[in-house]
Amino acid sequence: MDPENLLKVKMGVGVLATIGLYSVLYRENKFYRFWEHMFLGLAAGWAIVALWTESLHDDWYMKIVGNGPEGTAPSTPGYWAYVLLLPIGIMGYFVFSRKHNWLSRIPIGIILGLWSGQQVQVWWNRYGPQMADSIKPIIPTTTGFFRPGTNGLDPAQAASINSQVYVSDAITNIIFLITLLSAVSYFLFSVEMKNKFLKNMTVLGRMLLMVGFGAIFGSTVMMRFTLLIDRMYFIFIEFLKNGLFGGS
Amino acid sequence: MFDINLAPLLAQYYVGNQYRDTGWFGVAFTLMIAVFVLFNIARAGKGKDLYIRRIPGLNAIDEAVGRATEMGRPVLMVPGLSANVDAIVVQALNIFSYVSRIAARFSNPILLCCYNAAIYTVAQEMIRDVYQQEGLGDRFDPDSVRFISDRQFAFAAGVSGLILREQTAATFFLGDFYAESLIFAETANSIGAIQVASSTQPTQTPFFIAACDYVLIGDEFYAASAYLTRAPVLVGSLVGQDWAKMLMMSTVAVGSIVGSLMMGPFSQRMAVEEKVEGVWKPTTGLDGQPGPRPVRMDDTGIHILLTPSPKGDVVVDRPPDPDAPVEEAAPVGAGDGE
Amino acid sequence: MAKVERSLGEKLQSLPKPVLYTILILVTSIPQFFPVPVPNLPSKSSVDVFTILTTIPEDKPVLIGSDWTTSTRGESGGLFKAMIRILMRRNIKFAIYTTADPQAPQVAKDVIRVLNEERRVNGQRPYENWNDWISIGYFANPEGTANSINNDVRAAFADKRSPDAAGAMKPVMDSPVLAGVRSVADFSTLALVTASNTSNVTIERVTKVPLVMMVTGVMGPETQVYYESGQLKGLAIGLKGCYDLETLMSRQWPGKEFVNLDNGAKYYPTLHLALLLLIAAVVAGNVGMFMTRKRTVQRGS
Amino acid sequence: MTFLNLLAQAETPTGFWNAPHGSGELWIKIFLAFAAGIALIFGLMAAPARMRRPIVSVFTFVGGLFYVLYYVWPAPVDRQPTEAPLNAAESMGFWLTDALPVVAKFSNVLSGFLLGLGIFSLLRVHGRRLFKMQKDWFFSLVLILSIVLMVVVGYWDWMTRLGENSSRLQDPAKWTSINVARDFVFDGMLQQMDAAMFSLIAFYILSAAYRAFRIRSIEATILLATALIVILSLMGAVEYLWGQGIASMAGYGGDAVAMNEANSFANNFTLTTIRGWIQSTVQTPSIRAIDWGIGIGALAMGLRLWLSLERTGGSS
Repeated sequence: MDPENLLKVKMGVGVLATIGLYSVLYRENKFYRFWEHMFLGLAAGWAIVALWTESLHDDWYMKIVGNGPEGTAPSTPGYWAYVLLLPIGIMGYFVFSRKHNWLSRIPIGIILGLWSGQQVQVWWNRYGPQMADSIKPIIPTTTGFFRPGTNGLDPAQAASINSQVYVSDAITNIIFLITLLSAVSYFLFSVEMKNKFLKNMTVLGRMLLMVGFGAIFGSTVMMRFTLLIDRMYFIFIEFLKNGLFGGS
Repeated sequence: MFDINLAPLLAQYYVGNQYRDTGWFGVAFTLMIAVFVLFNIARAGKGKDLYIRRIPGLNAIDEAVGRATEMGRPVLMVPGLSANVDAIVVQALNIFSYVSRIAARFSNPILLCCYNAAIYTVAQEMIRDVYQQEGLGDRFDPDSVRFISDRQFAFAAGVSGLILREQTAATFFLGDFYAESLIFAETANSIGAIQVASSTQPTQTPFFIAACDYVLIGDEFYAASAYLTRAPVLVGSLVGQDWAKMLMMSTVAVGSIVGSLMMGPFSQRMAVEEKVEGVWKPTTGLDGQPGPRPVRMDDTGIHILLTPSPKGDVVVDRPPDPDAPVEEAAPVGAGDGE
Repeated sequence: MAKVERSLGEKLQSLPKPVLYTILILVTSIPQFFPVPVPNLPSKSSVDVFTILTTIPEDKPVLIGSDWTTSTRGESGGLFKAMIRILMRRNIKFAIYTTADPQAPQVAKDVIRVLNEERRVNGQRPYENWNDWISIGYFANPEGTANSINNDVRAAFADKRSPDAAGAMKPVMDSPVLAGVRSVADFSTLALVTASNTSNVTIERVTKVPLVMMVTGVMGPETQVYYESGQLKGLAIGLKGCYDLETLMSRQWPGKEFVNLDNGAKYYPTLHLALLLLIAAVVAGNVGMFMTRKRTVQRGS
Repeated sequence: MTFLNLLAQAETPTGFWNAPHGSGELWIKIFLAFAAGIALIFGLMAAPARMRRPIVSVFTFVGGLFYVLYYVWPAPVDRQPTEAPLNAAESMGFWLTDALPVVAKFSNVLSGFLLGLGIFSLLRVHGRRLFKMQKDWFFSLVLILSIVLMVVVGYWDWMTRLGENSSRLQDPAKWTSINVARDFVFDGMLQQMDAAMFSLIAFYILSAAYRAFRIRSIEATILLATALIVILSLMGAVEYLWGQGIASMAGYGGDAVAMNEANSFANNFTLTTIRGWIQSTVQTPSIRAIDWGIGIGALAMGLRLWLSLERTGGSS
């Protein structure tokens, strides 16, 4: 089959699959079930392929046997110790054995151990800068209320304006801090909120969290719709308009 | 402004990259949190009874499972889409073993969908454990814990297919969820299942809030198993976590107040020297000439502590490594492809 | 089953899903046949991305993380194209790696092939693989990779191979693109186009090089946090970010020979209608609720 | 320090930990190592029940220890690839830095080995359905066939791309039928289904918003209001018109740009500014708060798992 038609067929199948999966919106039906199972099958098949081609082959097998010389790269020796990972992996397969299923906890244990260690390692990189950034000036350095714009001013003037903390900035920062602190205090579980102030604080925290969630919802909607639009572009423009009814 | 810098005290060069300038603070802070957690675990271990606030979503679990039993329909659980087994998965599975314990007692069918084989392995093991502890080992159907797919949207398609076909009465989505969260939630909602959900991805929480009956926000998820089991270790650790959060809160609060005062209330205080790459240098004024400039937040002690700026051009001479490979100059230009 | 006459309010509150869905399909498909230009004010974070891409030195390569595939081409694809177009116009060499999906490298290559074709048509020099740009390939473990890139980029890329100009497999570090790269700091910037949370992974671990990110609308808010805290130098979010970049590009390169408007311009108008539909639906629901509420109150009194 | 010496630029000296590519010595070492591993399994099978938890704990601890050490152990300052460590402490630091890229791969390789269990689970569920001809057996057949199809096509295609071919086959014009087949199955079907499923969310967002966004409680109202503001600000046209409106009110003849240049106070009321303010003043800290909680939670849980303080599994 010549590439032109092949491409059309390929797109056609894509469109069919899309419609099939969309059909679940109306209700679960055989057509959906067909594509769902094909999807699962292909995905599982691909997982098997990718396991070797994308991961084990380079990260494990080639390490054990090493490379021959390639281009400017001299041959690299094999590091046999990697092979020890295989028996450890095999232990996982004891999970179905009544007697030795505990062995399956060993590979899992190692994976969990590595993960846990990483948490300790990355925690500060992630949260240190966030704390530093959360420290904001909450007292104005001037009595001016709003920060004037700096367009068309000479650098020195602009710099001096930017170095100031205006009343509005201070208020903004205070709101920022209140949000942060009250929201965090909402997540204090072991502190009994007998005190009225603390109680209100956590309630406020929850409210402010909702503002955050609202904003997230808003900006997520954009992407979701974009993807749908892109799908529709694929079906109607790429496949129907340009594909089947050839171009223009 | 005072200089918090251990480097001069310890030998300048061998102190280690991560400790140079104020780098040590981060390590100290992390270790401090570790100490908080471990200390409180020990404390709780001594039988000290510690308080935990009520978490609404969790009281719903029994109700949800109960309802499933009445309807004789299965309970569906998904421990999230973590790429590999991690604490989030284990945490979710801890909650799920609580769920399936109740389900087992009512001999209610369960369905646990796993995103990858490693998760499947753990889940298989944990859930069978539950049934055996309940003395119902024979009632456990290995196929009630399933590997669906390790491809995000294939997984989504498979799970929503299951939800619709099995007509699950209660669904639990706890763990690491991404875009697919809403697919699950809306599908389950369309057949009127009771849903308890939580995602460790803040970005997904609003969708669960929109579509589910009960949502665990943020680390209510981590508090869950402590709340359910009241196991001393978990409760203690939870208290430790609270201490850690309070430490972070106070760091920020104190930092802001002190910093603001240093910048000067209603008038700009001037700084004459600033810390650049770990050493104090005279400042340049706003006009670009050497001279005092207004104090900035990053001149303040706490800020300096939080953001190390180690000296860039440190040179350490070491003996050449006898068995190190000799670096060839990497050939420049398109290689002579033989 | 007996049909009960329902008030308008109740109807508004319970529009059947199939109806909503059908309307959505119509709204998102029909307008695509009639593209119209939309006015736009680029947001600050996108402007920062553009400024960085247009001001980085020509002699230093850019390290690009391309963590997206076909399923998010709507947003990520547009952002990626915009960035590559800018780099190509400035003759900046770039190296692409990915930690998200084994397919990502191929997807990226395809885009570059298309863009090269486009350049050839417009009489510009096509970008040569190996000499002008190189694909380092896929790394299975995001965390570890980010760590080792930051720690020793040569070691991280050491066992990756790529065909050179003559088609012989060579270690990627031999490529002219990466010549003189000793540490990750030798890249002018690390630009990450991602549809997943590899953004966090990278921010947490890569600290030695300025970071610029182009994320999907979903990751936007989460990543915004790091832009605010200065850990990111620039951030383009979703289709808006994409359209922002395209707008800025057409200001910078008004020439006929430059293709500036792409996904952003194609989809942005339709997005408006879809969003309007959402708002309309929400409003309808609430109006309905209030109408029924009123009635019950009247009955009560 | 030859172990883990991964710089591919130069001939790596061989030692105890490695052996030349393709040499008999290497294969013997590999075989011995594997045999030792199997022996280890049998050894563990014989382990008494009370020893089991400690054994697992040890493995877990060692796993975590590496990263913790990597974090706290002084990392060598200004290290050059050709330099030898100055003292014992530093050689440890060197070793940790060298080991990182290697250890980083362990968890993926290990979980990779477990994939078989997942596939086994799939085949058991669907195989049974197929052979017992239960309801929907046909779809199980579809599933199993697609697995086979993808595996065959995928591997075959991969084989054709090994070595020098890989560069040639980057150009679709040179593809053989198997490459085309793989492209068809993978790009034409799998990827398309991904995209389809992903875009499905748009529909659900619409119905969820329609159902849930009712002004019932204060919380719901707040959520709704902010969502609307953000959505509006993402609509370039609306944002633009809004800007014009503000500008004309502020007396700049509806020219938002002029208003901006004139540093008007009214600039604070453009949609972008308002959204920006909400995002940086309320959204950022609230997400950050959640993030902190989760981060601490993960750290604490990490500690508990690493030190095996918590009995994973269904023990209450």
